[in-house]
Amino acid sequence: MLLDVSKIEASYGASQALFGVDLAVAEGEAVALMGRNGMGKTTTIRAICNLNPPRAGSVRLAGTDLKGKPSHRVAKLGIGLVPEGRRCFPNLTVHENLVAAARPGAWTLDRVNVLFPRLAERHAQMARSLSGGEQQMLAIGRALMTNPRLLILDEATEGLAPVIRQAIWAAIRKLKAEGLSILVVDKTLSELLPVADRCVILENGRSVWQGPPAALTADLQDRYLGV
Amino acid sequence: MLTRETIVNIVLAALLLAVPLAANASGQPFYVTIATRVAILALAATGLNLALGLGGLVSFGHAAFFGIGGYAAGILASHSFSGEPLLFGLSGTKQMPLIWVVAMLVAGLVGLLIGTISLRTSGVYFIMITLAFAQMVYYFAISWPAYGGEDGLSILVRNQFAGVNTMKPVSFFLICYVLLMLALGLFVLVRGSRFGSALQAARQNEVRVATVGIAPYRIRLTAFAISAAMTGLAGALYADLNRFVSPSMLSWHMSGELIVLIILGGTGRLFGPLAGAALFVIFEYLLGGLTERWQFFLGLILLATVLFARGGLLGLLAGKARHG
Amino acid sequence: MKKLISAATLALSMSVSGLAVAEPLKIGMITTLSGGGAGLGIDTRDGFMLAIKQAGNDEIEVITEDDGQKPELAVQIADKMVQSDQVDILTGIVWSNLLMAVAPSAVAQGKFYVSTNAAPAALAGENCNPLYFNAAYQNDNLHEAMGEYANKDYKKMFIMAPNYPAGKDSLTGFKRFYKGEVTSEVYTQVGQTDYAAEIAQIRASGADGVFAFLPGGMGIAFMKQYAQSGVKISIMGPGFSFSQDVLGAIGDAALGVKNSGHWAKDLDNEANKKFVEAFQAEYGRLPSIYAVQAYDAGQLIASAAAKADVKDTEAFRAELLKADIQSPRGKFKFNINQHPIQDIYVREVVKDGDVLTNKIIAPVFTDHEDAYAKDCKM
Amino acid sequence: MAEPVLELSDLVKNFGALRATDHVSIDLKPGEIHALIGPNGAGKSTLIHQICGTVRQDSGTIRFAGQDIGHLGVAERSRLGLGRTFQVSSLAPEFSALRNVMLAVQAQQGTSFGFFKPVMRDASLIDRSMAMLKRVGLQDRARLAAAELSHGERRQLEIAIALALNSKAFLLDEPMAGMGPEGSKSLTGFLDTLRQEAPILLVEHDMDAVFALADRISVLVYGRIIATGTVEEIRRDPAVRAAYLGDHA
Amino acid sequence: MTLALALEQLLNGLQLGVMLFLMAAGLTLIFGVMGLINLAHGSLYMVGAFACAAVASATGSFWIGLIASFACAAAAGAIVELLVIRRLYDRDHLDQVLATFALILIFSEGTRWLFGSFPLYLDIPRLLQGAVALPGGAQYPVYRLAIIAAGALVALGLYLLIGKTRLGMRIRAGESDREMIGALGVDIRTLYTVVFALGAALAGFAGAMVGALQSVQVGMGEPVLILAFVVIVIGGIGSIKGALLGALLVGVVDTMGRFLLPQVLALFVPPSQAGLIGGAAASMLIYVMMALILAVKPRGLFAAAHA
Repeated sequence: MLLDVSKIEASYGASQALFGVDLAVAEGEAVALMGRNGMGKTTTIRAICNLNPPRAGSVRLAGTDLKGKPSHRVAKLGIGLVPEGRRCFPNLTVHENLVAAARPGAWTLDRVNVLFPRLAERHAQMARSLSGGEQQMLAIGRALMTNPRLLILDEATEGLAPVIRQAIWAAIRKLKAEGLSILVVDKTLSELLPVADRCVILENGRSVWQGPPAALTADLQDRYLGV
Repeated sequence: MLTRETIVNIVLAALLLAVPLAANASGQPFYVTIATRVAILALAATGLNLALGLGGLVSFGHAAFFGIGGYAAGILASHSFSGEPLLFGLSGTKQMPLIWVVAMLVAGLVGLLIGTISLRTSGVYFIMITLAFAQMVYYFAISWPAYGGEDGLSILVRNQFAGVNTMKPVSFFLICYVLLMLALGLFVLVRGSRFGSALQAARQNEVRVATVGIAPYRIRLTAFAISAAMTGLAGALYADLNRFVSPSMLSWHMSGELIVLIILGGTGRLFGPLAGAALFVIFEYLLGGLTERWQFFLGLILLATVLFARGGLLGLLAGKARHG
Repeated sequence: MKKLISAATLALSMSVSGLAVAEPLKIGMITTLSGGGAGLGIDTRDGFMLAIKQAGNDEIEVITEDDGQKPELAVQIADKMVQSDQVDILTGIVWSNLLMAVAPSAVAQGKFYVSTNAAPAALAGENCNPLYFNAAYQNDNLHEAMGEYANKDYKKMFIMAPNYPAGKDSLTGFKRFYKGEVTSEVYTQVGQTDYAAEIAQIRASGADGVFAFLPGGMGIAFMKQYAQSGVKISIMGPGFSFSQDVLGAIGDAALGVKNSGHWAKDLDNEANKKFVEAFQAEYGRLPSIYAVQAYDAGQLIASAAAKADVKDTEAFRAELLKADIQSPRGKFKFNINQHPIQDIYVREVVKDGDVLTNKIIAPVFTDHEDAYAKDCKM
Repeated sequence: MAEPVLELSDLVKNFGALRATDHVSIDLKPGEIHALIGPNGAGKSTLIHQICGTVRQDSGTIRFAGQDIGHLGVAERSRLGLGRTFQVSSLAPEFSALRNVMLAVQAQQGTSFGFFKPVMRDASLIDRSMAMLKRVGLQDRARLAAAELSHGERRQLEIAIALALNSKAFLLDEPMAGMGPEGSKSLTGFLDTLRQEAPILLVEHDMDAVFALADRISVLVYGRIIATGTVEEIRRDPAVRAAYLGDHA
Repeated sequence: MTLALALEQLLNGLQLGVMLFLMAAGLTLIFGVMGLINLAHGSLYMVGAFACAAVASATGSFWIGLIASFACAAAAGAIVELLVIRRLYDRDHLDQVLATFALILIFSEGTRWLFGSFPLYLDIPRLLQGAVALPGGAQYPVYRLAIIAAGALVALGLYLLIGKTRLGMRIRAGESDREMIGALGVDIRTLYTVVFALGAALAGFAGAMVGALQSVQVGMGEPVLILAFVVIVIGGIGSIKGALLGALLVGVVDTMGRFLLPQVLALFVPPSQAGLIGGAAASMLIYVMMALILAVKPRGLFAAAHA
């Protein structure tokens, strides 16, 4: 397993948010992390990256225990994060956003520009002036530039126009085809499920169901995810 | 039911009264003077504590009010001494209560003025602006020739208080002690009042206060002016203790020291300023007796307090602060 | 840490030597031993202690405390010395503002105050006091001397001082004797460190001489900047701006500057030779004017103590007034306001080997009195 | 048709090149719950900030209770009766739940410049505050510091505060966020009764709650209102389906 | 008043401004990136001056001293950051003020311990001594011109460093989102140490440059520190551009005020009175200016987005 999350618990401020989450991502696999709002998806991701270090349980990346490692060490071990809300650096240009934290490897500026031609067109523009979709591309490009082994996308397409969403999903499929391991959160099941090899569902801070997308029946959807 | 903090407070108040009385009885009047200094600094810091502890307003310019209070006392006394009229034909005075009222009024008004501009800002801006305003007053005092400028202003004989021989150290101490206790009482009242509620809430969450319909600016400005007046009163007493005022009362080191007192004692605690002032004066006296480098060690102690003992002295003695 | 404390105790025991004597004359020395002005206080203490040591009187006890150049602290120490230590005489304060905080209330409590340096006008005239002596000078004296000296060669003067009472007194003193034209009278900020704006004004003023009273770091900064400015108008000032403690930091920029003083290392008299030798032997450095003044104050007290009991205020005062000492300054006597009547010289900064120092050129005043003595009704 | 309590007309707000609010006009009528939905980053928060007065609009007007409030400060708007809860709870964390409500009551009574009378012995403050806590079911937690309350309880406390202000309209910013299904359900029931008191502008992601409660829904996308209508109209609107609800609506 | 005098005073104002910028740049950088208010910045200025004076007197070369000032201040900054400052990033401003206030006491007394109470000697290097002619007949010290040039170079260097290098990008990224830059694999703690040391080095460099013009003594950093605060408050805390503009504004206004106010007053009152009152008014002038600016723009001229 590339990523192995076992029984983690975490708190958000004073109140506990995770009560035992298990989840694994194999090399080259795309895993969808699902659940309603407030069930702990983002907290799980923050715990994996040690942005909110878990209080209990363990997170291992390619066999290395991440316990006690500051978040920049976790990133260097191979996790590339595309956070909820994108969090591009608004006061940096597109180009600067991409190169500021880049690490050498297969992904270069040229390849990112090929993946997202829009970014190449806007390389000198400040990130704050980009549209939501462009910011999402930038956030993905920025994470790729660190040459991660595992890409984590929190709310991959939230709040984006349909056309842009298609572009993002296309890029994610491409990355998966190249063998990149992916952990992805998104609300739009119809778009998410075709990409995922496996799904993990959270409810009230616990992982309650795991399985292939095919096994995710309408019943299950209604019970855990339905609107 | 008495909490541990209340007991510690009572012990502190009793100690501050008992030690100088004992010293006086055993013919050591100097310790009375030291205790008076503790009481006055505690009063000044209690004033600051109103703005800083309750309101979260980190004023780095309270020396301005301390000095203004001091100058009010010095100027009134010097005019009374020389017989020259002061302003609009008003004459000076040597009566302490009158001097106190004037000191508080002037310091409060200047506080209102400084607050009007500085409270438009917050955070670091507020810290730096209050510092800069205090510097402005400082330079004014240094270069304005009428009242001694850099040389300061002497009050040859301590001012008077009806029926008390103020030149006797212990009598003057008692006056200061009573005023300190009154100020602490006022602090308790304000803290528990509607005004105090709004002020403390504005520190914890400014948006919340505005959202219930209370304008935080006016609350803070009022608190700042009251705080300035109280520190001004302490300044007037300090002038009488030393029988002397000088611009050094206005220097930014003084502002820093007032904050230090509060933190040493315990931020936001009723008796924090008193505990801090006592600790500070004892440090100064003991360390100063041991080495001329005492400020170096004071710096280390202060640093250690900030980094490792955030509750200050009261935090150590009475446990974590509780909030109502 | 241990080393530190033992060093501190050593310093402490040095300053309270002669502790074991019964019923001694107690002197409280309050001076500046820490902070920016510590150099002056250290010289004061050392000069004073040298005189006490030479007097060899076991009955004199000196308690020394640091005022940190803070008036409030000085007042508190004075209170402590008067109330707890029950000293008979206070001395040692360097700065006028601290003196004004301490001396009036000390004499009001019946204690002697013998000043080793500070000499504000306020205590020299109407408010003179039988218990207040000044062993140094009156603040205006050295400025007056430069005013007198400037009459000789300079028709137009640019004069400058910090904006505080001593600065105003300085320029007033200078103008009291200077007869030529004053082109500008500039007051700088206290503690100012950049004088570019003033130097530009000097350049544009058309004056043929500059009188500047800028003590301590202010003078150092001004002189260094002036030397770089390309302005060639000659500078003069009172002795404190060019005393031994600052010359080193000014460096060669001070060379040739004329300044007034009531003492210089090379003043030719027997007492001075002995003093300079003894001071160097004791402390391994050259004495400054502060050391001399404190030395004389020490001598004065010791001389009076040898003949009268300090508890008999009248008798002790009479003995002090006689000024029966051998001053390194040469002639020394007290005026009716108990400030010195003495000679004042013009000196020039010269290089003595590697060390910058002052050399006397000529006397400006002989038996000079201050301007305030006439107002003193004692 | 009744006069709207709150009416935004043609509101525009730019942040540099970004147009966060693009000619928005919505209103809130007496007795109704008007839900505002839209994807994250669509400009809902900016819109709320403009209504409350923490952000000033570039152009357009905001009318509330019959007057133009576009130029008023936060506190003044609150005093007119605009009751608001926050997306992330915003309370005085060191104060007890009771004292948090008391602050609102004292503001509502109009006197915050009392310096001497202790609030904790002021029955006029305490009684009314306890009554408000009771209405939201927090009476047993009154003495706990706000920081010690659970997420859901803090939400309830915010509503108690809004109630204490005698609000003429409620502005509820994602009240369901972070609540368990139980909590959401009971809160939904409570909001349904709250509308008797004053109309509610409800910003919410929880579609169950929105569809259950709202009389009208407005959909905000890229700073622009793309549709306003009843629940059914919105469910059917193709533009809304494409932009927000997606296929599974 | 001649044109030459006006020109000279303008240069003086510029030079003071440039020097203030060196101080203010470090302060504002540290605040912008770490959100830390550092009162001990003046102490680092002092460290630079003492290092330069001590090394210059030991080696006989001002230039080696100048390098030493840079190095010593940077080292002092890094050590302080590692030991103290990094525990303060998550604290409120009150704790920061107090801890750095304590550092001032420690630095000042420590320096006095090491070097004694007398000012140190530090002279201008031979190369930069003397004055050059200005148009209009006046002369201007070469060294002051050198300070202006050095300040301009540092400003340019900072612009390039912040604007064009990866380090600069990371610094700016850290300004807007500290957690995110960490989550991308940048060691933010080391970055902070570097930034702090850089700010310290600038202060030390300023101290050394100015030390040659003034007296090198304990406490020399405090007046400059307060002026630097005024500068960054005027300019907008966290903004380098604001610091530059604020510094030049304060430098020119202060110099011109000291020079012009007494002259203007002299039209109304006797010269000696004018000197006194003008001097008093001039010393408060920049604070009045600050109050006026803040009354209009409470966050300074170039307010950073957060702060």
